[in-house]
This record gives sequence, structure tokens and C-alpha cells, in this order.
Amino acid sequence: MVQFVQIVVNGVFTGGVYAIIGIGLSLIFGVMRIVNFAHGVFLVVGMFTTLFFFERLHVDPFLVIPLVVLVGGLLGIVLERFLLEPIVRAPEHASILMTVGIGLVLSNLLLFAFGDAPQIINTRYSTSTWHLGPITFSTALTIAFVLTVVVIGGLALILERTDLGRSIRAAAQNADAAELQGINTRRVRSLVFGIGFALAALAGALLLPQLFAHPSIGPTYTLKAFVVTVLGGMGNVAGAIGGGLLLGVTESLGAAYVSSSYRDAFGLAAFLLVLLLRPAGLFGRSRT
Amino acid sequence: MRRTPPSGSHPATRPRIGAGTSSLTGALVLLALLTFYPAAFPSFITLGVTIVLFAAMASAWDVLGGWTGQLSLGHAVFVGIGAYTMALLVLRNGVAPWWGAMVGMGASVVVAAMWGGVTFRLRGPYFALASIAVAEMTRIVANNWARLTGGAEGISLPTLPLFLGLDLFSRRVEFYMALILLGLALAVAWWLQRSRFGYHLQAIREDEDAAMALGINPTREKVWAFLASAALTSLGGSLYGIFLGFFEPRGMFSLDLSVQLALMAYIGGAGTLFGPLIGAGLLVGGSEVLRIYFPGKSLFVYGVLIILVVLFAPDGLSTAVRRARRA
Amino acid sequence: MIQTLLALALAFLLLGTAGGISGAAPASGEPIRLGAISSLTGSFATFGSMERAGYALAVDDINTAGGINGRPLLIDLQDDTSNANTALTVAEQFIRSGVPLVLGAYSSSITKPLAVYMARQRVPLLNSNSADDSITKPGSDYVFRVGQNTDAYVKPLFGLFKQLGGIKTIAILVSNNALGHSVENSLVTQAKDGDYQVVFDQAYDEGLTDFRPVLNRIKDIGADVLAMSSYEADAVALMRQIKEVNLNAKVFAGAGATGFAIPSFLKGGGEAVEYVITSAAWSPDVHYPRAHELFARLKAFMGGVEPSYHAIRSYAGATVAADALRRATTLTPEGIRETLLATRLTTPFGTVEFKDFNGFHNQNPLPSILMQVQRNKYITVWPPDVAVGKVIYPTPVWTARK
Amino acid sequence: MPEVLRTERLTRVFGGLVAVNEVEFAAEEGEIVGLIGPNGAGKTTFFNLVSGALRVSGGRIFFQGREITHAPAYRRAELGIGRTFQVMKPFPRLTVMENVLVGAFLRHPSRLAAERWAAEILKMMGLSEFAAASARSLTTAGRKRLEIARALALNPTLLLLDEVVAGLNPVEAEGTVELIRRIRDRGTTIIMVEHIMRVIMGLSDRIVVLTHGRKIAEGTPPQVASNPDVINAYLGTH
Repeated sequence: MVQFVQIVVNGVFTGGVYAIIGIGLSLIFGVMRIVNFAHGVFLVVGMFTTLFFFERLHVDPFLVIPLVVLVGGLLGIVLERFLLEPIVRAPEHASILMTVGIGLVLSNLLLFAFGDAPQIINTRYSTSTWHLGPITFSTALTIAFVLTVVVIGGLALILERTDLGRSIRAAAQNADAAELQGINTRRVRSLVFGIGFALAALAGALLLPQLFAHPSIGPTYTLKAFVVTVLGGMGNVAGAIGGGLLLGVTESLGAAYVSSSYRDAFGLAAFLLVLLLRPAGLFGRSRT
Repeated sequence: MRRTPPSGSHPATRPRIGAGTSSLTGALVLLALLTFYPAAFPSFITLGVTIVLFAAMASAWDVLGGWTGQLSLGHAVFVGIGAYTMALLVLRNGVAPWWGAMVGMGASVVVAAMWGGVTFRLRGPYFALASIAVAEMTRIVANNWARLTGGAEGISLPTLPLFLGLDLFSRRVEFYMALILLGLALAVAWWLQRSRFGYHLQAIREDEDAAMALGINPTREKVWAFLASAALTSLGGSLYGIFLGFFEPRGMFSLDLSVQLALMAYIGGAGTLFGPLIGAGLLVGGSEVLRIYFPGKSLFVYGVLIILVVLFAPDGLSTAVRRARRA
Repeated sequence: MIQTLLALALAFLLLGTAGGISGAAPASGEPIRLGAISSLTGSFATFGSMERAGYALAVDDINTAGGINGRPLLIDLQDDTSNANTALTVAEQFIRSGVPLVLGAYSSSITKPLAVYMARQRVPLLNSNSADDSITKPGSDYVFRVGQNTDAYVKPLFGLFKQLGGIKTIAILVSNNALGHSVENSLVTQAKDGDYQVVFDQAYDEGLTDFRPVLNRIKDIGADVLAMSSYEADAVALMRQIKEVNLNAKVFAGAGATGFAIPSFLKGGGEAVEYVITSAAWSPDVHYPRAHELFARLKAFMGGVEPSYHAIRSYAGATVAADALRRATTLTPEGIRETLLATRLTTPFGTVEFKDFNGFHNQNPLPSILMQVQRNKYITVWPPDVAVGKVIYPTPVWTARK
Repeated sequence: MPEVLRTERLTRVFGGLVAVNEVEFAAEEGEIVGLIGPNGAGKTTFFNLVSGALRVSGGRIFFQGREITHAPAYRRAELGIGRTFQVMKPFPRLTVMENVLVGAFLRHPSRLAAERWAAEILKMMGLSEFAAASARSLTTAGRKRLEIARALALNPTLLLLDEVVAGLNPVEAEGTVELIRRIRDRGTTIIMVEHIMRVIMGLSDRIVVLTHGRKIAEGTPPQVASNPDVINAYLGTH
């Protein structure tokens, strides 16, 4: 029983990080209708930005998060302005191709800048733990989880309470109608892509102390983000949280009790089922 | 997601109907020219096989992706089924590879029928995402089901019987087999360009609701397109398996391979006769050039090229060229 | 379009002159050209740069020492971009241009199709660094391997277990790829032969790596040895999480070398990797001639990056090739193949010869060594004749460590 | 006159909103029936239910006496129901000729016959000179005609026209009205939704009025025009 709880707890904590990977993707899809194939690469950009500050300035990875988020946000806005805005009316495959191209370019730029060896950083809490009764918690994962909750809460507040948030939600529901109401959807798209990139970069910063950074690891994360987003409902930000947690717990339980070599398949199977049976996601209302 | 229509109408300079004959001539001339390739470039037959084979598979992908507008990012499944079915039947049952390829084609068609039947109710990006999921799951199963597939360590084809007296491992033979397959794929594309079925597919691609209002059953037509696409891709996969001589699930069922086929078609021009061929030539041949001229930077340049094509020739290069010629 | 075609044609002409490695040297006259294929870009590029260093220094040394009977050696190193299709394309060009021997490739997944092709073309392939057993088992008359195969990586572990005593159960956790499964097979077979009980045996999917659920399972089951095989960074993540979930074993073993036996394992793992025992192809502290000196030169060549054993094996591979060229009566593929069979050469990497044994064909029977991480350094602990330190056993439990 | 279309208590619910509420409707062969009502009255939803683009929530639909309540859209097109879309849906990458050809293939499987039939339709619609132009290059008026042409290519028994006149200039509008008459004269039954009262009053043999999904009136144009409920419904919403 203790072991079961331990495994579920691990799943929930990992799921928190999955959620933050998925939210950015979901937001971008919701507003821009773009399936962002570069999302995992954005995360890796966040990892390397963190690594850069950590190695050059010797600052704790968690302390440079504001900087990383800022860099991610700016990069996102620039990319959107110059590469995605021009094709906003093109058919959907154009945006998919574009993000594939952006991903290739970014990951190769990282390769030139940082080399091809996997980068691992060693912090005080990379392997430290704390305990609650018989249950063990990873310190790094805990900090990541807490920050995730804070950021998601903040994002929810922005979306619910601010004019910007209202503009984003309006644009997500119906871009043409939002335009008629005087919302500058062009600006909203740029901001949303910036926020999406920033969230992915944040996830990278959170993961760096426990995992490793490599320029070509991006697609693995992209796939995870897809699964999270579909489970939660494409474009449904709140759903992405549920999707992330669900994926984390499913994988943990599957890997522990069924077989670790099918771990990724459990998430994918859930993904496919949800796509077919509830295309609006597990936590969404059907729109049709 | 809709394109804003340019205002003002102009009578076209040349009708599209009846253009079929000239494109047919073009295709035949091209195939005839390609038959001289091995003699002209004897040191680059391997490269030629890769280009022609990928052109054939990209054309096969295009039946579903370009003509029908259903973006599949899981076609590696059929490459894998084609290669594995052929190889396993050769290795375990001593079945000749050409019969193995036929069985593989059958298996691919069955898989496509189930896959399409279940996921064609999804539209747009949802279908694409589902195709990724199907392909990744297939890869994971192939990787782990060692008893069936030989597992992650892959399988190799040490010997093959002669095919009509020809050594299938000879690059020349492989080149001409790939060329025949390309011819077949081009024939299908040519037929799609002008047949009732082809117009049904294009109508579905352009607007599914409007197509339905014109008496077209989209699911049925999409499934047929998928079957044809899967069958051709599977044949390509069997040949690719022979070409490699050794393969593993990680490569044969990879998302990378699926994305490559789609990229080739889109960059050359999806839903056009020569688009996938141009795309394959450019991407496979181009990356060989890039490998030499930009050592270590080829993938970067490749990414830049994709971005440029999307920005400046969003309907693919062949369409852009045709438009430039008309203007 | 026409420009692209022109560029293509031009590239064809230029190919073959790109990437040649030849040292300025006493040897003069028409150089003898060999082909080499490695992954200089793409996912295996880390190892490609190691191979490049090994080949470059070897060519330097060979040509300084008079080349091939007076003629300089040229190794034409071409990038396969970590892609099998490209490797095959390059191989064809090598063969058509009359190269009598090809060296390479790095990854087993590229070497295997390459080996199939070379054997059919009847041109010998000399491989240094691919580990998969199946490359030389059953292998072919045209494929020779300098480096150790996975069986050889696993074997010394069981030698050590026997000497240490008190080991009965083994848990196996490997990456879900060709290398992982190859190591897994060797482990299972050799455990059975030695009457050890395999109590857990699973593969994990690479990539985003949360090993905690599996590690908790292993902790639950309990095993004397946890034997693992991983590429690069997974190895560090694995050891960190083992520490985190407080999983103890008498021996933590990196059974497939690779990720457990490279410098970044020490750097990234810190205290979490202390006491880990890993098989390795080579270590700079072994007693082979010029081993220390070569290590230092390789490090300098790579701009201070610590070379892994892959660089040394590529060096040995090029040395073996040169030796065969010197002895060959005709510089044809067939001539070289026959001389390779009679190779017996001592290199800084160890003795190289090509033998047939246990189903292997043209395989160098050199055993691999075992190293233990002690005070964040690799210390060679096995086999006894080359060991420079004593193994610390059993591994202290996590809570007893500082 | 035989009955072409009949609905019984036809109902469609979106979430909590009843868009079409127990509508009883009938059209006879050769009739032009006008369907009017304020914005959001459920006219387009009614078309979508009849053409099969939407599933019904309740009630039944009969076409030429045969129940088609649950038949998919393409089946209804095969049976002889043609429609245009209020939000026009041309096939933009195809030429004008090809757009019509897609519909023509339904009755003429051979390409030659289909082309001949499509050319005839184009001529009738005055689109012949644009045959080889791409559909996306047409003006709004051209596209509206293309919508009708494509539907006509099916050789439909019943044609549903959704705002094919609105948005045209007076000359274009007059032309389209004339066309609609000609189509009816060939024996095709027409149900049309139109906001321009002058057009619909002039064309229709009979008019049905919907508000809030309910049928509130039915009759000849003069009868409907003087119906107090109708006047109230229109004035009440503005």
C-alpha cells in the first residue's frame, strides 16, 4: 500500500511538470489553431538558457527562472511576428511545417552554441529528498511542482481577471468576433505565442536539475505535450492540468505494475481513446 | 484558417481540363530519362535508389495527404509493415520476397482500413495527432514484441532468392524496382488528377461539408484513398527493407520517417503530380549536397529551407513555379 | 531547379576530396586512401568526434613513422549524419572509387546495414566501436571488429562476482534499444551459466526518464546486483533516482559500458555515482604501451575534452588497417581481407587479433575491463593483471554515506 | 401536386437553446417556398437539418414520401436534395468548371458526360467564361452563382437556396432572381431563405415564417405580409 501511494505521488509530481509543458501548447492551439511541433524544442531552449546562467553566472537554476521566462517570451513574440504571422491565413499544414522548421533551426542553433554532449548539472537538491511518513519526495521535483502550481494559478488569474486575459479568451473562442469587438487579435497572437514559449522554457528550467539537456531531445517532449493537451482538451488550459496529472499517474502505475518498456504506450493509448471518444478532452465541454 | 479571396475575377489563360495529356507526357519522359541514371552516375546509384524510392513513397503518402487533404504523420507504419512482413516471411517461412511484399501490402491495407475506419471521423489536426499516436504505438509494440519482430535489435536479410534471374541486392536492380514503383505512384496520381474518384478526394480536401452536399460519402472515399496510399507505401517499405538489408523498429516505424514523407510532398507541392518527386529529389539529394558543403550544418540549413518554402511557396515549389510561369 | 542540379553535380565531383585526414609526414609519394564513415553530425555526433580524433592521431603517427612502406596513408572520413541511408551512399562511393577497406561506423544501427552491404560488395569493413553482438555473430568474412562486443562487456562482471562471493540475485534494467537488449541477452545467458537468479528483468523507454516507479519495484523485490545499460545521460538520471528512492544493492553495475563509462557520468552524477562498477573497453591507467601518452595527446587534440575509449579504439582500428596494408601483397579488397585475418598487433588499446569463437567470426577476443568509481574517479579493478586498485565491496548503503 | 418535402415536429436543440422547435413544413413539386424570419430564427438550422448537415434532435423528415430523418447528407444529395451554403464553400483550389464537375459526376459517372453536363450548367448560370478560372478568384456574385451551379449539377428535385441574393448589387440580384425562376420552370422545387423582402415576396409561391425556432405563420406572400403575428415578430425584434 505504501508503495502504491509512493508510486501515485511520484506520478502526480511528474504530472505537474507534464501539465506545464502541455499548457503552453494548449494555449497556442486554442488561440492560434497551430499544432506547435517545436514545443519540445522551446523547452530545451529553456534548459540551455538556464544552463547558461548556471554555468556562467553560477546562479541557482531556480533563481534564474524569471530571466529564462523573459527570454522565452521574447523569443516567442519574435518568432510569431516574423514567421507565423505571415502565414496566419494559410492552410493548417503550413503552420505545422513552419513549426517543424523552427524546431530544426532552434535545436541546431543550440547544437552550435553548446555542443552535442548531453549536459547534466549537479545541484544540492538534484538527489536530495524529504519524507512524509513512509513516503519519500524528491526535493527538486517538489520545488518544480510548487512552482508549477504557482505559475498555473497566476496564469489562471491573468486569463480570468485582466483585460489581456479576456482578449485571449475572446480570441480563442472566435477570432473574427473578437476582431469586431475591437480586440487586436494580431497582438493577442504574438503574446500568446510568447506566453506559450515562456511556459515551455519554464518547464525546461524546472526539469534541468533532475534530467539532462541535449539539443536533440526536443521531439520527445513535444510528443508528451501532445498527449497532455489531447487528454485535457486541445485549447483547454485548465484541462491541461488534469491531462498532465493523468498522464503522470498513468505512466507511473503502468511502468511499475505492468511493464516499463510499454510506459510511453500507456499515455498514447489514453491519448488515442480520448481523441476518438471525447475529442474535446476529458475535462472539456463538447463544442458542437 | 480560410484564405481571403483576392477580389476581381479574371478569365484563365488556359483551361486545366485536358491538361492531363501534357502532364502524362511529362511523366513518361521523366521516367524514360531516369532509366539512364544508373549508367550516367554509376557511383551514385545508392543515392538514386534513395531518391526514387522516397519519391515513390512520398507520392503514395500524397494520395491521402495531398489529394485527400488528410494529414497523416504515421505513414512509417506502412513502411515498417512492408519491410517487416517481407523480411519475416523470407527468414522464417522461406517465402520469396515478392510474395512477402504482396502479403505486406495486404496487411497494410487491413491496418489502414481499421485505422481509417476508426479515425476518419476526426478532422484537421486531430486526425494528424491520432496518426502520430497510432504510429508511435506500433513502434513501441514492434520494439517490444521480440518474438514476432526480433525486437529492438532488428533483423537482417542475409540472402534472397533471385527475382526473374535478378539479384535483388544489386543497387541497379533496386533502382529499377524503385522506378517501377514510382511509375505506379505517378500513374495513380495522374489518374487522380482527372478521374471522378480523384475529384471526390479533392472536393473532400477543399471542403468536406460541401463535398457531402454533392453526394460524396467522405468516410468511404477517404478510406479508399487510405487503402491505396497504404498499399503503395507498403510496397516501398518492402523495397526499402531489401535496400537496407538490416533494419530495426526504431528506424522503420519512426516519427521522423513519417514526417519526412509529408515534408517531401509539401515542399514539392502536395496534391500535384510531380510535387512529391520534386520534394524527394530536393530533400534527399539536397541533404547530400548540404552534407558536403555545410558539414555539420546540414540539418540547420534544412530547417531554414523549410521555413523559406512555407513563407514564400506555401503550396509547394511545383505550384509556385507553375504560378510564376503563368504570371 | 537547374541550379540545384548543378550544385548536385558539382558536389559529386568534389566528394572524395572532402574530409581527408593525412598528416604532413616523412612518407611521400602517391597516398594510399582508405574510407572511413562516422557520425560527425546528428544524434551520435559526440562519439563521431571521438572517432575523428582517434583516426587523425593514428594517421599522424603512421605517416611520421614512414607511412605504408614509404607511401603516406590517407583516411577519407565522411559524415553519415547519423543516418544509415547516408552511410550506404558514402560506402558505395568509396567502393566505386577503389578504396580497398572501409573503417566504421559508430552506431550498431548504422554498422549493421553497412556490414550487410560491404559483405555483398566483398570489400572488408573494419569496425572499431559498435558493440552489438550480431555484427560478428554470425558476422561475415568481410567484417572485422576491433572493439569488444556486448558479451565481452558482461563477462568480466561475472568473473568479479565469483571472486567477491555472496552474490545470488541480479536485477536487470536496460534501455529499450538494440544495445540495451543485446546487453540484457548477455546478462541473462551468463547469469544462467553461473547459477545466478535473475529476479527482475525489464527495459525502459528512453527519453523523458522518470525511473522512480521501476526503481521502487526493484527495491521491493530486492537484489544483490542491479545491472544496467544506458546511453549517456540516462545513466546519471538513473543513479540519481536510485539514490533518491534509497534503493540499495551490493553492486551497481553498468554492464554495457557506454553511458556508465564516459567522463560526463562522473561530472554529472557526483556523489550519486560513487562505487558504481562499470565495464569499459579501456582506461588510461591500463598497462599497455603508450596508453598514457596517447590519452594525453587525444585530450589535447580535442581541445581539452576528455576522450572516451571510443577515440582509443578508433586509433587502434586505423593502426590495424595500416598494419594490414603494410603486410598486404596486393592492395585489393581481397588482399587486405586475407592479411587482416593474420593480424596480431599490440596497440595502446590492447592486443588486436581476429578470431572465430563461440559463434563469433573475425572478432577481437580482447576482454573488457571493469572500473569502479572511487572518489569521483574511474579506478580499474578487473581483471587482476591490469587492475590498479581494489574493489570496494559491498557498496555502502545510501544512509551510511556521508 | 405531389409532395416533395415534409417535416413532422422537426426539432433541434443546441445545449439549452431550441433552435428549431417542432416545425411542421411541407413543399410541393414545382413550388418556390420562401422561408423568412428575424436573425437567429432557425432558418439556416432548418436547412442544415433537411440537407443532413446536422442531426435532428426530434421529429421526422420525409422526402418524396420516403423517410430520410437519419440519412447522411451525401445520401440525401443522391436522392435529389441540392443546397447552397450561406457561408459560401467553393473548392478554392479547383477551377470553376471542376467545382461544378464534382457535382455533375453524381448523375454522370463518365467524365465526358459529366463535363458536357457541367458545361451546360455553367452556360445557364452565365459562368462559362470563367470555367478555367480558379474558384478563389471569383467575386462574391460569381461565387454565389457557383454555389447554385454546383447544386444544380446534381440535377436536384429539391433545391435549398440560402441567401443567394443578399449582398449582390441590384443588377446582379435581378439576374439571380431570373435564374431562380428558370430553375423552377425546369420543375425543380425550391425552398429559399432570403432577407431581402422584395425578392422573396416577388418570387415565392408560399411563405413560411419562423421566429425562435417556431413556425408562426404560413401562406401566400400577401397573407403573410398582413399577418399581425409576423409584423409583431419583425417589429418586436428591431
